[in-house]
Amino acid sequence: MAKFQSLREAVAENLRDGDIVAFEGFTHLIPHAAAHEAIRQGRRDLTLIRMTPDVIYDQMIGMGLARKVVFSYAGNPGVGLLRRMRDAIENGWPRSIETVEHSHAAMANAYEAGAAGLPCAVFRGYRGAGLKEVNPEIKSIACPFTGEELAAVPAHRPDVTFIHAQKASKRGDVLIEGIVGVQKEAVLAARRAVVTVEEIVEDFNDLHPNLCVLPHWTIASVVHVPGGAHPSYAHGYYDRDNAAYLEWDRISADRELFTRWMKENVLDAGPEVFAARVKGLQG
Amino acid sequence: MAKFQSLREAVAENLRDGDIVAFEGFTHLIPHAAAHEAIRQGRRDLTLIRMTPDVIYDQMIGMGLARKVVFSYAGNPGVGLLRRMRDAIENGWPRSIETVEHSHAAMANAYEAGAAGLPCAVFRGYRGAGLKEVNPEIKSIACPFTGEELAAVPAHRPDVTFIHAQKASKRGDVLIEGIVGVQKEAVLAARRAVVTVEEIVEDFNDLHPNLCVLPHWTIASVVHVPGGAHPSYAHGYYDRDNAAYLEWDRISADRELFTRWMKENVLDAGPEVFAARVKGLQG
Amino acid sequence: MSPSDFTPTEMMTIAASRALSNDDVCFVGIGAPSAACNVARLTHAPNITLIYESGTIGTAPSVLPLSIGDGELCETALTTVSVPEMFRYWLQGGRISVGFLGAAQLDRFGNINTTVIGDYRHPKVRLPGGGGAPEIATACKEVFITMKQATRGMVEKIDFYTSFGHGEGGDHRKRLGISTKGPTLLITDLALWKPDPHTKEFTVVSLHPGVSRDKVQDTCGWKVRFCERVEETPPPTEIELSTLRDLQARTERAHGGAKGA
Amino acid sequence: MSPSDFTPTEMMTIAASRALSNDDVCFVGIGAPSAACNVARLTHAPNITLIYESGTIGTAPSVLPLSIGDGELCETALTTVSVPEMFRYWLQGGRISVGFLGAAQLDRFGNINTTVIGDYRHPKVRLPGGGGAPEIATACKEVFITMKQATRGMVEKIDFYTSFGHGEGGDHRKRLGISTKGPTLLITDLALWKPDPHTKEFTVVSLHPGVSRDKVQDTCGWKVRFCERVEETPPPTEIELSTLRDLQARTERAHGGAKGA
Repeated sequence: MAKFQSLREAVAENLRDGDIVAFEGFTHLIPHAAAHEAIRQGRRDLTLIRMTPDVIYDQMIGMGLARKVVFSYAGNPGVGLLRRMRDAIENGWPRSIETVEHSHAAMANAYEAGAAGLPCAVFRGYRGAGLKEVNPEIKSIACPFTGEELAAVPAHRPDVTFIHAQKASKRGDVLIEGIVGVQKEAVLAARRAVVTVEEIVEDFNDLHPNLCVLPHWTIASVVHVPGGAHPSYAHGYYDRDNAAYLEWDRISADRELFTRWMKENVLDAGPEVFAARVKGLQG
Repeated sequence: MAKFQSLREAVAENLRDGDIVAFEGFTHLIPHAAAHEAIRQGRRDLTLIRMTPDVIYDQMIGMGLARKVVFSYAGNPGVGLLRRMRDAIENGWPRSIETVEHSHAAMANAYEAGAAGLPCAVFRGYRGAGLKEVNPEIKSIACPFTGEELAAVPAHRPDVTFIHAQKASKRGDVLIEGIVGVQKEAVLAARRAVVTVEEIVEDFNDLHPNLCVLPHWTIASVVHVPGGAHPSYAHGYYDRDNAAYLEWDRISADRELFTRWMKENVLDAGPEVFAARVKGLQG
Repeated sequence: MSPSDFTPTEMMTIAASRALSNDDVCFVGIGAPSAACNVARLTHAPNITLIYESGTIGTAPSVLPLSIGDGELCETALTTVSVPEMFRYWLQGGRISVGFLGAAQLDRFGNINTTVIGDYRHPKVRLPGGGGAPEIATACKEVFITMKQATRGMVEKIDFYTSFGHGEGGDHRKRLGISTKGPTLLITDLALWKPDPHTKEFTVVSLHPGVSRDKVQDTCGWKVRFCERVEETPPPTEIELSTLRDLQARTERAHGGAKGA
Repeated sequence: MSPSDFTPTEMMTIAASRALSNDDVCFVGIGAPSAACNVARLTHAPNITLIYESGTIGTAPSVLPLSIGDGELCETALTTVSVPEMFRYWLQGGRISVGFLGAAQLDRFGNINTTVIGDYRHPKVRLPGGGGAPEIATACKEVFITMKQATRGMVEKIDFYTSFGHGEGGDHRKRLGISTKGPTLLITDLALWKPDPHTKEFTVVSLHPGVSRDKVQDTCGWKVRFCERVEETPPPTEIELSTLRDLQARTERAHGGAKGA
């Protein structure tokens, strides 16, 4: 049953050192505010799962929160590489991290299998691909009817998943609209789920019946954080802040500049700053 | 690319003797008009796939179209048994039929696997269930990570799927709303798909982005048949005609009465009669 | 009407409704008494989540549905998902606390047959089949069974294992790797039954008002066991009875004579 | 501006757009030139279906997206599905006719590396990785590859098999049980390449206007084969060029300096 909490409470109660955690969002509704709170609370030895680790995982890795990253595409969307993640992989700064690399199809299927309560995902994938050789978590399984070799990967079962969504009802039900990505699966696959939302509305009585809705009893905590996806966007609320993504390429290129930026904009800030950051971006 | 055709043309072009065919609809949007056209065209030796064979399969079986039925629940919804299907199974009238019986979970997963282009579906099912012993198409597969035994069934890959939907756009895209059942999966799993619709609208430009929509290039034929789901219902158009379901229990109880009813209401009728049948049922 | 006059079926439905709580996520499968689930929702468990396998999550119908896919289930639901999603994410995903099953044939260990009477290949009677039951029986955290007592229904040996209860009893579920509790409650028109903690055989724990042990035995095909202290089921309250009767009256008006499932 | 002055990159994008038709269902993966796909849509293929792996089906953006999940892709799409559905029903389901891939490293058989430069465990450069490419390369009916020629990109041997093209050539795909065609076209800023029917090695079939064979060889890390009758790529037409330039101008205005993906 969803609790309505402050972001500090929600992260403190649901994210522990050593947890396997997913902060999901496929280029849209990326939970920046929640990731920043995790950084402020200084969690350690996290295993970070994400199809597209982008700026937030670059920040968490650069601040030394991560022990391991499970991913399928590590880029700054539309801009380039993730320089903090590269620095950790190539030079072990601020600490070395383990990586488990998959394809998007494998990651999406692994979340789907987790949501479906299965131990593994079965799909047609990795044929001729090099990841099979370097990732021992990629196995194969034979169709008992045709004999076809299919790929199998372990289901994702995060200890906790963080997502950002447009709306919650007063009961704690959550609505995700637009590019819904893997968020529903990431929430249902997790033991605990924390959702930051743009808005809390009275009820969902007038919604179309077939939208992407998560019932309150699938969610541990709902937090009202307007602008919480900045600099990514929230369909219906504000646009992507592209300048911030371009700026990140510059900030993340230098360890000291990165460290200074994180202190000013994350460690010494709070969730309340996000609302102001999206002011100019409302459509 | 979807063609707009008459129901006669659509059935003649897409349904052949001996085909594996699914007329899907989970208590809602059941394609009665399409099934009646198949009966009028006298197709033979069909393998009928359906989670819930109800009145339409009772009618097709009673008229001798079916060689085999693949199903998970054979009842007249809210009323009782399927008397024509029982007569075929218990007494071989008008011909004996083969049955392949699954659980709902297996059937839903088999459609999902068909839509996903997989040879089989893998799920946690049939544990301790008797169907495992009588249906050789139920096998098991071991998770390569945990060793857990999971159930496996062949994917459904119908030659053709028939569904009824609320709307098509002039381009042939199809919208299904409300209880969407397994129709999207049944269409995507099939080689060919025929969709009867209540209404043809100019375009889908104003739809919410996350609805259940099938692009025109996944559909062979779109047919405008108002009332085509009667006596089942079409969310937003007309209610279920419960009296007709109760009446079916009486009609189907007697071979001669059944045969007479089918001649009057199906063989000697056409798709145009359906519009009138739902007149009194519009909300 | 006064609560003193109620039918055994009404007692059964109301007793079943009492077993459900506000926090339950209840999977109302085909043949299951959605009457009981909706009486619970309309009385002591207003926040109960009712899920029908047609894909409707958190539904609140004003009348009893005729089928598990009636339009009102969707119109009053929080959301409606596809049937594959329902079975994969919600049932198999372990989200359901209580699965409610009915039975044509039931044995003392809560194994259910709704498939055939007689031999599977040459059935005396071909019943509708299992629908969602095989996986409801193993994926829900626990299973409640409800049926009217009759010797042809409550039998020594069922003709077909449509869904698995406690199998041969004892730890049979565990031996099959099934981690859920399985049948924890049987609600009939005469009594409440719970599985013996060890043998897992259904044992009468409470007799409905005015029901004798002989009556229970006469309508059951196996030798009935009674627990040490058999209680008497409290009779329906005014509110329970009027809620049920109003619901059924609304249903009759809406569906013209049909009782609803 | 006149069509006579155009950049090699513009020629590459326009040549790629010409390879797409109205009936194509095109999967525009990360790093793929959605510029080419959208120029095709805005010129000779108005009914082409563009799918981005973020779940947007039948999208028609007025400006080039910065990421494969920009809001406008959803706003202009016929429908937007979840990412698991995109990869299961639409890509794996065999619904995509053309998959468009870019490459950091490419070999003569259309095998692509976008994962690492150097050793996987101790990379010289850690690249973003494959994203959707491993399955795009095997599930789409055919694959088009586009990249600017450079000896460090078009190499004798790639450091990592991010996605499989024709492997070691010949029937290597068939030997792995892959039934799709794989790479059928390579569009660079200098030429059009097609796999040899037998060896499956990419062979130059057309040189862009003003490009010499030496130029092609000088910018390619393997010994280039030219087909018997090498054609000259028709230069961009007025309409192709103005469509591309207008699209890029709109994109710059919309995204403030960013080029778009």
